[in-house]
Amino acid sequence: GDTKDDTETSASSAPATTADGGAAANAGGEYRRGLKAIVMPKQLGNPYEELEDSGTVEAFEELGGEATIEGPTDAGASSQVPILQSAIQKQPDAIILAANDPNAVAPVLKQAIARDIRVVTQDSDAAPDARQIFINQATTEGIGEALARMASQVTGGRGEIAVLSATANATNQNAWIRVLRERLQTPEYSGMRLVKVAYGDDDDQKSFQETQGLLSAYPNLRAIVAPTTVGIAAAARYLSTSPKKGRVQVTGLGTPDQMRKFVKDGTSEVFALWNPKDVGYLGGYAAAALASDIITGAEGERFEAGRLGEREILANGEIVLGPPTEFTRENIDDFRF
Amino acid sequence: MSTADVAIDRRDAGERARRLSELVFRMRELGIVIALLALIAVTAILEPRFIEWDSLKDLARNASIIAIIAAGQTLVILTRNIDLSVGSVLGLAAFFCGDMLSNHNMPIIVAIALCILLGAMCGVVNGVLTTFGRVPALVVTLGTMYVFRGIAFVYTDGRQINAETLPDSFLNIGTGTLIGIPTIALIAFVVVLIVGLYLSNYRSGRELYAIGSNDAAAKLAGIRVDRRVVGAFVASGALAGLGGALYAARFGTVDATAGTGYELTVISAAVVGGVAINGGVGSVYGAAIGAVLLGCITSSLIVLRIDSFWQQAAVGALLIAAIAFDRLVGLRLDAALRQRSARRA
Amino acid sequence: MSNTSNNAPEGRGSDGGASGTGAPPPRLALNGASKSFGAVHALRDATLELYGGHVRALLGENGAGKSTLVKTLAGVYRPDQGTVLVDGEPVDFHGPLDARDKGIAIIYQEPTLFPDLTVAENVFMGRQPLSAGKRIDKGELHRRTAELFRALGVAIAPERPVRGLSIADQQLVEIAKALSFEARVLIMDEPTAALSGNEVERLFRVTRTLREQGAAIMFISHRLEEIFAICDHVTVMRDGAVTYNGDLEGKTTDDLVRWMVGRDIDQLFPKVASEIGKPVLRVERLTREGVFFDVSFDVRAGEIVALSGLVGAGRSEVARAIFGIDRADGGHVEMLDRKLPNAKPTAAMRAGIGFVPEDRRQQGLVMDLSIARNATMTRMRSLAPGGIIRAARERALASEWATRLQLKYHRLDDTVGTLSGGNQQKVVLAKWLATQPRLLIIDEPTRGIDVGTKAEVHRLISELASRGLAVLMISSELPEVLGMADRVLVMHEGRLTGEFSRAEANEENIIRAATGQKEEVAA
Amino acid sequence: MPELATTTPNAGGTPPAAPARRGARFDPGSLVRWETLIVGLIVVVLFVGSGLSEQFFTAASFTTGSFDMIEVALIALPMTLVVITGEIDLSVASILGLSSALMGELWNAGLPLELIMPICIVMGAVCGVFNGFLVTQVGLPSLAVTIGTLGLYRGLALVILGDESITSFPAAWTERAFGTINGGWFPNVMVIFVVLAVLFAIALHATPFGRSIYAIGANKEAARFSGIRTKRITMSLYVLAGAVAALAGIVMTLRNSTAAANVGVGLELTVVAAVLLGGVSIFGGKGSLFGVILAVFLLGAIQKALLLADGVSSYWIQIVTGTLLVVSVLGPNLVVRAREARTRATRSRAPGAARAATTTTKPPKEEDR
Ligand SMILES: Nc1ncnc2c1ncn2[C@@H]1O[C@H](COP(=O)(O)OP(=O)(O)OP(=O)(O)O)[C@@H](O)[C@H]1O
Ligand SMILES: Nc1ncnc2c1ncn2[C@@H]1O[C@H](COP(=O)(O)OP(=O)(O)OP(=O)(O)O)[C@@H](O)[C@H]1O
Ligand SMILES: [Mg+2]
Ligand SMILES: [Mg+2]
Repeated sequence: GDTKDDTETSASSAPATTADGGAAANAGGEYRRGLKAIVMPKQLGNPYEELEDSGTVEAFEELGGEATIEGPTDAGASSQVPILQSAIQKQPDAIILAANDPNAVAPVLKQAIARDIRVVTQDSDAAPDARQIFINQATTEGIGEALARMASQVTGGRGEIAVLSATANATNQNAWIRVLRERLQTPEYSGMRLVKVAYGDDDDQKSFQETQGLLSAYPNLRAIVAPTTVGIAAAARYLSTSPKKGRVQVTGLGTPDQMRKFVKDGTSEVFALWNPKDVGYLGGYAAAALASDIITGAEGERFEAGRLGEREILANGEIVLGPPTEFTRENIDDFRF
Repeated sequence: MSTADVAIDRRDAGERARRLSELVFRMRELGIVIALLALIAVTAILEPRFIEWDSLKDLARNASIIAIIAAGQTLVILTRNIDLSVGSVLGLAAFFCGDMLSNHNMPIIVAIALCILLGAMCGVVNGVLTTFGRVPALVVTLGTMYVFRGIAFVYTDGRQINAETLPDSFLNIGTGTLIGIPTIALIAFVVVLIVGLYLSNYRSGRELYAIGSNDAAAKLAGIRVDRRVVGAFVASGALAGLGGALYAARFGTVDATAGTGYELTVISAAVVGGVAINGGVGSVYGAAIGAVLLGCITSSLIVLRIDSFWQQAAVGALLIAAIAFDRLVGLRLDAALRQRSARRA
Repeated sequence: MSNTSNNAPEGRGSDGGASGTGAPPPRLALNGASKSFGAVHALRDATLELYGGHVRALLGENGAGKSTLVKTLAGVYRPDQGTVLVDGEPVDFHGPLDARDKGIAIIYQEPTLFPDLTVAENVFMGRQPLSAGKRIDKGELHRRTAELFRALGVAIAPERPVRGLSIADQQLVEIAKALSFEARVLIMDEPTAALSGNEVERLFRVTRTLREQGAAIMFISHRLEEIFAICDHVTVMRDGAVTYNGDLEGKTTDDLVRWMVGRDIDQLFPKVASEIGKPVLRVERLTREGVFFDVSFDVRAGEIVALSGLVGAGRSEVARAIFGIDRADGGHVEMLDRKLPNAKPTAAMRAGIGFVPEDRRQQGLVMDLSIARNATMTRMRSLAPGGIIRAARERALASEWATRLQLKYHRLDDTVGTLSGGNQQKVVLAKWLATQPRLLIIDEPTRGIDVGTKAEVHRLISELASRGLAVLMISSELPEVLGMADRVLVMHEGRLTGEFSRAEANEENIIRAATGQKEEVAA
Repeated sequence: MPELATTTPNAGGTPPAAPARRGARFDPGSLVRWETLIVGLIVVVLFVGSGLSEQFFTAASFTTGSFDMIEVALIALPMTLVVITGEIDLSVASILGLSSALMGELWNAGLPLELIMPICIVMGAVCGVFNGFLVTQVGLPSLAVTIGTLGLYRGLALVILGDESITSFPAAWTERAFGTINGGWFPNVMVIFVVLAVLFAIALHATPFGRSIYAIGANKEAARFSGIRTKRITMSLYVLAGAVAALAGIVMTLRNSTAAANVGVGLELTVVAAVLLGGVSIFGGKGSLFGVILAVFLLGAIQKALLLADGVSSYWIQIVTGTLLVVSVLGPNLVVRAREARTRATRSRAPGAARAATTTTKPPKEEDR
């Protein structure tokens, strides 16, 4: 689009707004066609991320635009930076990314905004003033709540539980765990006690060993809550063949494909996840809307998000996909991803 | 004194030196065994469950894959080469195995065999580049480490293998037991045993030591150095391939990043186990024990509820301690040998 | 064979007359072989024949091409021209293995051992005795090795790792290895270079036995007395070409030397008289556990002190300790009345000590670096006013010493590896003389150096002494010791067992002290 | 392995002349100098890159490209010296991480950056001292040692900072690290590199210190017998490597305005790749700093080209880097092979090795007695 011409920017306010400051140029108007976007996963080859990005790509195809996937080969805090820098050079209309580290990418993203590229984060946020919209798969609150609820469901509301998280400084995992902790203070869940947060580094071997460790270190453990797809799969896999199977339950966030086996064999009664594809899809539409100046990222603005219907921007540029789906033996076969 | 006395004096001097050197060479493994037992003991005292049968089985399982690959790595290191590509080979093979089993429902045996073959082919590349290409092994395998991993990315293309799609009989290899012992550990045991016997009892095995010890002399002794070195790399690759298959069997979930960074763990295991990084010295048993020790450290830190941040530091420190210990023993030996040569007239 | 002029037809004796008559062809022969390394013509149209039941000496200066010839016969090199013949049949060796299969056993000049493996494995590598299922029969392996050593009259434990063996012991292992072949042809490239008298004698005994058994033997050495002791025929080389080929009978040292160097050598040890000054080096009760024990002596300005003894007596180690390469466990070293810190070569250098070590390739030179860089290595600081090295000064210094020592080289930028042994030794000397030392320690100054160069080196040393330099010379060659030294110290098993003035020193009392038969001579 | 040592094509980078046994196989004169080869490669990449994207041949590419490579470039300088002495240091990336972690921790503790940065660099130097001590004093093989400290230092980084990532660094500094010389195309951080590069080049190629480094790499024992302080020099190189790695950690931290324990994981291998690609022999004794700097530039150009090319996934960077690394050494060897095949000199390999065996192969273990 012709957005490339105007270069005056303000890249400091939180959340960052587009060039023409306040009101959207063609609010409620049509999506521009031929938009070019770059989608960046935390790490290439991570199946969850790939699903998400395929959603974004789909969105842009629907809008007659094009989104290309580019990403780092490792999930290191700053490994996205070089790729972002080159992405900026290509002057796309928008960049949609899942940040490995909220701040490591911030300076580059600010540059992008300064170069009048629309920046949307999805699934894992960057510093608010470094992006215009954040697609939250579900509110941090919502997920924390869901984790607590599922934990109490599988433990019958009482006993020791442990968390098996991803890397030690994964933004959203830490946020969810914080909320989970808060919830456990409330009378409703006071029966449960969080004894340990272990980090599997999203590595199978490590997650395995951490699971073993939890099981042998905490004999009275009732449930392992893994808010990461790698962690939950590893925990379930280990538990499914361990004598403790049945006494200890696994729950958390995982993809149906990974977990189907373990839901069916009773290792995990219930776990949850939003549809990653939808996250990406929504991100794609939000980015397109920004790039078409339909929205600026200000609170209260609304836009049509294809099959997801109309969406509204909440405080500091967040858009929430909705409550996560909970998968159980009953419904899991309806989902394939 | 007459030549006769001299001869006698020399004989028992030789005797002493022999006993000493033998002891020292046994100590190479001895030291690490002691370290291992000490670690287990300490952990067990603080947390008795650590030595429950189940938990021991897990320890064995955790070490198995590393031990198998370390066995191959030992062969390579003995020839004063190094194979940094094992981690990538493992990743490639692991996904290949999963892919064959879940998407092409191939017989398990065949799939595993193909994994080994795949690994072996990677080994051939490394070996040929090192010997006939005369490219230092560190350079070659540093390169192929990148390349094989890249190929894995291209091949998997973001897909993932899930336990659900893998046959249970296959998954059981990773988690099940045979006559009460974890199957995967049995496999590792057999592999290590075979490699060990080969190294100590067969000409070609000894020749690997010779090459690592002084490869110019090896050539003059008519040893087919290139052939042997290629052989070592092929074995290392093949075992990494087997490791890949077992990885898939054990974890059920495999994507392109499987086994990233294994190369350093494997080399650490070998070196901790007393395999000299510059060739000619060490045994595959030591390497295997090294693998077990590394696994135990991680587990015991977790069991002892020590912040897992300490784990990496601990492993690093141990590695250094191990080679330092080995070095000191070596110095002792040299000194002793010097003493006796001095006595000869 | 143009230049193999005046020689009587090969091998009278059991093999009958030369080729032509129906006599058996030579076991192993080299015919008109040439071999060059880049610019260097190591072999030119060389021809020689080895007959069963005879020992042939191969003589020649350093760099004459002896080792190259050996390696050609061994299949290590393939000649650029010419052929190798076994039993008269031309063969084309594709590597050492082929030669070995033809029953050719070689002792190479550089030891080719596996330090990490046991002595027994070193001897039988690749040919270990096998038991059922192709497994190695360790018992048998050690038994056979022990046998070999018994034949050689040495007792090195077969199960002992080679690492840590003295050079002498290593050489003996090499010999055992060669003998283990029951070879039809045995070629020995300077096997005695590091051996002591009785060890050499044992080697000769074994060699003679082999000759009786009809093996064809070739023997290389720079010690002519050894040649006369054991050889029937002799081949002399100069600059890669054969200059004499025939019987040894009736030949004198002078003949051989003339063929080797192409001129007569007036006198081997041109000792220049020089007046002795006051002590420069004083060694006080120096001790290194297990190697040598309270060694005390001094060296005066203008004096050449020889440190004699059998190989393995610990002389080199004393020198290393004085220069600070090894740490001394007791005692101390004084240079010009100032105590030297323990184990600090740099301090020793600054105090005015120069050290020419015994092993040129390993310790004396950096083979991959140029002649110039090696020659100036000890003087880099002075070449670099303000920390930046001036290339001009470097060249100047290097070429100055090259000419002073009459170094034979192509370009100063060639790597020292291209020089022959003798000239390499000169570079080492240059490197140390360039530091204008007050004391020069020379370990085996002429080990593996040919007669011609030897004389030069000796002349140089005594010349330096006459100019007031103090010299500590370690040598295993008695003639050299007697010819050069003002004073002779003798070591035995790490202890000083004798001290003799030039006047009282003679073969007999030195040997007695060296073998420990005479206790603490008045010192 | 010795015969490899004698055949690495890196003779090109060797002042002053190639050894005889190499001479016996090929004279470097007839082979283009190694640096020239790399320059050629760079030119090729520049052309191809411009073909792939019009964005490639721009100042912006240089600016961002230097940001991508700056840490590698910095660490490659001391690493070159280390490798020329025949040693290696794989712990640099972990020191970088440790420095970043320490920086974050101290900043949390409220120290001023002006004080923190020197502390970090000293810390890096101390890490280097530890490496150097184990290698020179205890006499352990550097590969094993630094694989160990690679784990150790990274572990300490995690212990210090754990899961946190500190980000509240003052804009003044982060802007500086992220900025360019008066807003132009030349990044400020590159100034550090240029200065260091010049210093290192002089030290290596024109001073007794540098000469000693080559001597040590070619034959440690002979160097010691010539009164060169082999241990002290090796030690000093590890200290340099540690300090520069820590400096790189500071740069990276400010550049991303993020201090985290896990930054720069795996960087060490990229650095080593750059050094080897630069024509330094892994066996020591040969190589030039200039070649390495060119190699870093080459890697940066390739990475940039692939990133800018549309639809080229970034794991191709790995594939290309890996292949290049191998081919860079393999190619010349094949040339040599071909030439040998023609001459009958083929057989002269063994002695080269035989002699190398006494010099280039692993140093006799007694040496540290
Ligand atoms: N390569 C070696 N490795 C280990 N120890 C050695 C080695 N060479 C010599 N030694 C030891 O050092 C001591 C003296 O050795 P060396 O043979 O150098 O003495 P030497 O009197 O200098 O004899 P020479 O100088 O004639 O060789 C002996 O105890 C010997 O065992
Ligand atoms: N591999 C090689 N590469 C280059 N030049 C070599 C090589 N081997 C030998 N030369 C050269 O060939 C010539 C003959 O060397 P050779 O070793 O045969 O001499 P030699 O008679 O054995 O001397 P010495 O008595 O010192 O052993 C010397 O000038 C030597 O420098
Ligand atoms: Mg010779
Ligand atoms: Mg000596």
